Amino acid sequence: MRKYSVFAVAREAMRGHKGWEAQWTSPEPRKEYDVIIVGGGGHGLGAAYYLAKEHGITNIAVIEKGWLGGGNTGRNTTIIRSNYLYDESMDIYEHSLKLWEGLSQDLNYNVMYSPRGVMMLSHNVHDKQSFQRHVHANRLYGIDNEWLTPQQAKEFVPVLDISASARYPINGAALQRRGGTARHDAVAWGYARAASDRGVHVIQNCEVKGIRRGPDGAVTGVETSKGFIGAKKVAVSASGHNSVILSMADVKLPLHSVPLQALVSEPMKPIFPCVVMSNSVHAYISQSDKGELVIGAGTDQYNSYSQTGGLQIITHTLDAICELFPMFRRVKMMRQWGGITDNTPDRSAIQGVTPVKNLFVNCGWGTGGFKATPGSAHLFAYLIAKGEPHRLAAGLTLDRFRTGRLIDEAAAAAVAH
Amino acid sequence: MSGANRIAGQGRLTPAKTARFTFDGKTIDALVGDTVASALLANGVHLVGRSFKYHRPRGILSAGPEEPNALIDVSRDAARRQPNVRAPVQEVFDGMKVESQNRFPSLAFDIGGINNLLSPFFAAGFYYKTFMWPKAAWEKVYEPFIRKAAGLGVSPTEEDPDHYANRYAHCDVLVAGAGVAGLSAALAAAEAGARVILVDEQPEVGGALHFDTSVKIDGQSGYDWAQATAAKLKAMENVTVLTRTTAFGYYNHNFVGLVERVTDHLPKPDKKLPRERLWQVRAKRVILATGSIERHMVFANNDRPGIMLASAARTYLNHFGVAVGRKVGVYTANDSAYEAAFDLKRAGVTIAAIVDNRDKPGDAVLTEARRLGIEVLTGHSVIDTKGKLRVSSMSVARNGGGSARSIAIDALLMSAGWTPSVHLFSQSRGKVAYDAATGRFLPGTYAQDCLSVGSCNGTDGLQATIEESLAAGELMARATGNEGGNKLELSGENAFEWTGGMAGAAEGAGIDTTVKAFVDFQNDVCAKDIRLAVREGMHSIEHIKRFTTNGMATDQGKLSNIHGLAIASEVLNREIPKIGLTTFRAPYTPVTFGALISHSRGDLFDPARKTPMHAWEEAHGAVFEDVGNWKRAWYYPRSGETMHDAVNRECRTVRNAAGLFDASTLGKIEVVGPDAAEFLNLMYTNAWDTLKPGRCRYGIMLREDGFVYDDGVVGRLAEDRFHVTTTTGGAPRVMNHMEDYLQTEFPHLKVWLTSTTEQWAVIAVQGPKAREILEPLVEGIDISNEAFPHMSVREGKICGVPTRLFRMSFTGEAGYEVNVPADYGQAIWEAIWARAEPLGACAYGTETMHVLRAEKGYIIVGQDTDGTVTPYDASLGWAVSKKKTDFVGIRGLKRPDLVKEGRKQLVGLLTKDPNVVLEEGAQIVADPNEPKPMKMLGHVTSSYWSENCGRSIAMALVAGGQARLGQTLYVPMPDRTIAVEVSEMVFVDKEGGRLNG
Amino acid sequence: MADQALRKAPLAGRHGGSSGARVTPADPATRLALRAGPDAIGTLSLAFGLELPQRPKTSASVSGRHALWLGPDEWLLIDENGADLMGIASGVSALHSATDVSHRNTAILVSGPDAAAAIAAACPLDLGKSVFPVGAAARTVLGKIEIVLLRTGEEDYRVECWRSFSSYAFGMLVEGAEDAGL
Amino acid sequence: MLLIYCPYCEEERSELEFRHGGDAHIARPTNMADISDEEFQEFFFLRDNPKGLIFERWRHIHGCGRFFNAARDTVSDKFYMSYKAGEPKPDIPGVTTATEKTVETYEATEGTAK
Repeated sequence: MRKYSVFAVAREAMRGHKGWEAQWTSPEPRKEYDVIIVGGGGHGLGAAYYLAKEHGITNIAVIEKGWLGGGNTGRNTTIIRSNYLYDESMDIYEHSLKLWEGLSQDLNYNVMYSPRGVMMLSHNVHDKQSFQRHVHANRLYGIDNEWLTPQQAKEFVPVLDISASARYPINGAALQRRGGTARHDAVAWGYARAASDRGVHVIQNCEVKGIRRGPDGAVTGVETSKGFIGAKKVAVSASGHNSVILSMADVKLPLHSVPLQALVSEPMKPIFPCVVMSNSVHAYISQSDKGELVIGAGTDQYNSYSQTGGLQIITHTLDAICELFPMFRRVKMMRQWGGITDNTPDRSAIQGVTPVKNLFVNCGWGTGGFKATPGSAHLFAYLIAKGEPHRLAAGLTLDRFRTGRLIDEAAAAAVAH
Repeated sequence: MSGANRIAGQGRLTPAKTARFTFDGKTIDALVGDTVASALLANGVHLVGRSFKYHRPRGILSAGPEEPNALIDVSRDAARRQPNVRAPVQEVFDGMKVESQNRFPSLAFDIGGINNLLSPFFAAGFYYKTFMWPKAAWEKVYEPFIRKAAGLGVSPTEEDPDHYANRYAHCDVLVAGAGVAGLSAALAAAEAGARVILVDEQPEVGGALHFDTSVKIDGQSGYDWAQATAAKLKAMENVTVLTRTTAFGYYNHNFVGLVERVTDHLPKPDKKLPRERLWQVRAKRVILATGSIERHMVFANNDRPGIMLASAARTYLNHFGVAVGRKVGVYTANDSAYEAAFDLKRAGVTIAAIVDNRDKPGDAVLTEARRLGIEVLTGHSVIDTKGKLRVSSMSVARNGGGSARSIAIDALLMSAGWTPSVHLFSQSRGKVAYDAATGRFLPGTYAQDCLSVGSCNGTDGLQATIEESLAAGELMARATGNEGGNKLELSGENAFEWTGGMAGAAEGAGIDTTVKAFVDFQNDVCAKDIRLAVREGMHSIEHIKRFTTNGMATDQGKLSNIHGLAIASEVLNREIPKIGLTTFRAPYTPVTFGALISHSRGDLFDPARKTPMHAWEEAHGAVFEDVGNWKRAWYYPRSGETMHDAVNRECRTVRNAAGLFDASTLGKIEVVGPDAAEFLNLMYTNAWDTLKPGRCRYGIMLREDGFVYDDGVVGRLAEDRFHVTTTTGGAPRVMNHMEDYLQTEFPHLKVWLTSTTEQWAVIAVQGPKAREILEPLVEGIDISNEAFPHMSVREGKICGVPTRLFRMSFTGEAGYEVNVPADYGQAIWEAIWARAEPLGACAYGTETMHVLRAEKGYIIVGQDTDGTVTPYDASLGWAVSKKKTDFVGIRGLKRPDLVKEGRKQLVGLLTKDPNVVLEEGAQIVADPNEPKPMKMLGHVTSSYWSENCGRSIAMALVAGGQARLGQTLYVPMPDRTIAVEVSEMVFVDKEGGRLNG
Repeated sequence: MADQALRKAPLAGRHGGSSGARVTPADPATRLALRAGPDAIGTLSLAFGLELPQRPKTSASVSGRHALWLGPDEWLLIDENGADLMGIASGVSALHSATDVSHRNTAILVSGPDAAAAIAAACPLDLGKSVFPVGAAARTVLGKIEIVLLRTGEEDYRVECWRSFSSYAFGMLVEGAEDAGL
Repeated sequence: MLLIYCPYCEEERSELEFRHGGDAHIARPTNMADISDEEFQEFFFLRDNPKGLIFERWRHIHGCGRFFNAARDTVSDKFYMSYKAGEPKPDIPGVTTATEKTVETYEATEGTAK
């Protein structure tokens, strides 16, 4: 595959960009693959890439019902951070953040990872206790996360209102400088291109209708809208729809799928330098390279696969945004949308084997799966290749719901993240 | 006066009513009723903005909200500034200030225009392929450059002084759009007696009748009929007509969001008026009469100022009386554009030529064009244009090749046909269907109780539209139970039926990869970009959209989507429906955050709950802290005291004399009924049937999974009546949790729950002098130690007011909690204070409460526990009944990981240096020299300077904590490592004798 | 023996609204959260001197005493004359639960031709004449809080809310009244 | 914003008055103390999370206060019916699975660029 570079762009500019080839090929499925990955989002495509790159497995198909990156990869607010509380979470998110830092170069695709900082606002004594617990835990783990005074926070985000007269005055903030954003579509496309280059089949518009198992109970392949495709291993990473896919193999998961909404404003000149989150007033906001304010709203309360939600979720979020940043009341919402997130009871992901042999699952990333993309994909590839979880993902296995070993980030992530 | 291009006798504005505003500092004379666009055009101003990426000069393309180019910054004053306003939508008012955007230093000379020259490098998606090295340069160099160049307007920087309003509304029939179709439908529904809401985004009803002067309805001009009909509807009690109101979002179950622009057109609005009003409408039925939007033609350099939609030019002429040029060309693939030429010609404008991409236009328009002496070039295309800041000529060539002819023009009108506005239909989750015969997406399968009528439904022809709309209005009214009215009839006639239309690049857009034939004007997406996207493997329309940004500008693809799709279809050689359509998302046009939040700002952002004693606390200098929605007195600093000083004093005073504390925010639930004790047995780990009336007990509530959910003291007032208290933050969820079990798991129990949190003001009187303070005030209760021991409750009176008096303590001192009906709270507090103060007592706040309870090792659920802590972890195993066979959490508690060795347990921590106060949240390790990542044993949950102990104290969750008593552990901080000893949690009065003092 | 302490209502001294909708704090009243099964309704009705309503969204009123249906076994009793409702309830032996909530709630009166529109600024309930006639009552929401709404006349509504939310409710109703009266 | 029929109030009311209560018809074991870890996991954590027909609990928390059950399609978000707590799970004739496509799909990618 032709390498992307400034020189390639210049050369193509001279000849009307006629020389670019397809970023990934769209072949007809083979009869059988070593590995079928269900779900063509960042996690699934990434897992295919790392399987090919690090585990020498290239006879892989990534099967996607719609279009690549059309699920939550292309619908989220692109926040990246690793300042989680529990060891299991820090393991995976910090692993992921380290991969983000070199991802553009690794994929030869500019995913626009931009470490502009993620700031979490503290509004009361309880917030402060909780955030400082994070800050200290992160520091001893080796993750950057620092406590800022309100004045320091305002220096970093000049539009912040730190006056004491606010309904919920700011009494400090936690800042992870390495946190930031990336371009979501580019992540899917970059992985698809790099995987395709290593021989992985990327098959779109192919819906899984069933999971076939052999006499010994192990998976033998998947029934799809393009017919049966055999596979030695099947790995499911279909955010939002994991329960539906896994139920085809009679595996029940501790998940519920709910719509998560987000919105963007009209584009404006740069005014907002980083990502700001506030758990207490339920808001998170950043500004995209195009100039849109990107605002994450909450989840609707009921199970739904509809990719839409109620207006009250949007207005509630904007209440908080405008309370924190009153100058934005005249800014306009340009587009709102929803994605389907699958959520676990402890708001931590599940990655591991299932009761069905050679069937693997990566699910439950809830409202925060984008930031985990490279790390999750990398460790999922390890799991698929070795049949057992990598040390850094060992905490994410399904059995914790039986034993009670929950990774309860729920309290820390009361607001969608 | 109001512009050189205003044609006398044309348009509907009143020449005597003038308004004046500035555009980039230059004064513009306008008429009341003008939009910024019509006023600028009247004054010959075509150059209005710059495009997003290439900074190309842009003019006014449309006469409606689909405008992608003419975006302006409008301000009334410094704080009332709105970026990204569509010039054809903004009505002028005297004194308004309009600025162009996205240009530096000026609109006519914009340095960013260099991007246009560099555009070969800036092909779609180029940034994915470069800017990767050196690694740090993306964030530090490339990205800031891109961000600065992108964006359009400048964000407001001051708080918006305007206010906004909200109205929930309900109706039988909501009609969106008040053109011929919407008015007819609304009329029929209203006559039948239905509750009708009719909305239209324009200042006046009429829709396309604004420009289409050839229409006659019931013998009147269409526009006059529309105004008369609206007047008739407004006079009906069952009808609400809202103009300047956009139906922006169609949500689940016929919930439609409208935004009404109330003051943006007024020179001096009444301060009481909201700037905008959000309407949240629940309609039993919805009729969509949203019309259609004219498409532009895609050809080389189709974006110069002066090039606009044909219907827009008609609007400017017929409604505003403005000629958009003096020598005007027309480029079309549709009959409708001919009528623009006819109207302009009749108004005295020269029509240079009508260039028709089709070989065979409609006969009627062709005949009329000839009659008017207009040159028509059929089977021709405009293959290029010239003109730097305004179009000056067009190159025309016969389709299929041949030499080009240049025709001088000062405006070019174009029409590629009409795109039905199915946005709201699609938002309602209806499925559109592609009509290959007419090349349109039309409403297919409905998902909600709605109907589309008129041109948004693909209905062509005036009479057909009227009949369809009347029928729909009546049908929807009948369906919602309205019996009145007679069948309505209306007759309409118009001069021409329109045929034709095309989608995609016309000839001259060129397969040439250097030609800029714009599909999406604002985002500078050209036909070649879409072809490039397909070449790079982007075969889904969503990929094409995201790769090229086609349709992602502020107009959200109203003009560009169909063209983009058609170009992709051509390159991929697949039919349009096989490529799909991007999803229509709300809002139809952008909506201000202010309107969406409406009243939720300032005091109405979130209720600030205050206790009955708040005013006293405020008057006595309390500093407040937010706890949930509550404002709680945090500490009471005296003159010159720091928080630390105040808390130390309060802590000393309570233990040495007494203190008054406002505990009103604690949740309270009255549990009443013969099975009350049995119910509580199930809800709490403790046993309640053994509790005698008049006694209290501390209870632990678990979730089913065995983790601590809430705690509180429960008093038994009678056999069948309990007074339950909860944490402040936990009150609503505990109530819901209890109701859930009562209603759905234990419905056989005869017991009822009532929240009484706010019935009672609660005054805690704590300390060795507590009894002395209260004794003379209390009537009917013997509060002596013998008659009223620790953990008792009695009902009686205090200062003549009924009270539930608790003997209980969260300080470790002898103490009482005086519950009185809330309206009496402040008076009783003052009465107690009048006795307490002379005895040396103080008022204390939540911080002192926290310190005092920590000195006694009492936990705070949510601070010392975090949803992963069992009662055993918190040393509260004694409160878990061993005899009960069931309670919520009984099974969860026994799961393998909850009974495992080494769980984190709550213990005390004493720093080796007694003067060092640990930071709450600090992490604890066994080996301070271990490299990162370090093994963390737990964290500090509570930590204070204890004035009473003369040292710091702390509580912590530590792995295997109980087994570590006496061990030395370490708390590594950024600047030092603090050594601590694991201890018991009780730091003061370990024997508990003071409780009974 | 101490003197009877001074009673201080949460909205004392507040007033507002517009010519179309006046917003005023109601006088103190006694209130009862009453819960009972169907068997006790007759006895309780007799004791309270009004027929406890059994249809959703209805109420019964007799000379300043109101019984509002809140749920299938739940009523809010309000006595504007301050009668001892707990005392009455304690005399009824039929199985029920009565809890004094006189001070938990406070009430705001909204009156005038635009009263319904004022309330509709923050209340999603359909207040149309046919579905919410005089006498209709319901627990519902007003912006971010819960209220109980009683229509006492063609142009008159009583809004009951918990006392710590009353300032918010009052502010919201005043804004609604100002906008509705324009 | 949904419009939800409350079987106790006997009318449709705004979602703002309701709180979702998770899956319906999951009975708490009467022998709670004695069930196995697996049974506890099944009872407390594992859910069908169906795409299509779901039976779910709602509480009319800001209305009559009652918990009740509803049958709804999780794809269209349309309610089939609501019914009182304690009533048996109803049959929803002819409904078991998803009724419409849920993601933005396009039909085929076989065609190649010219």
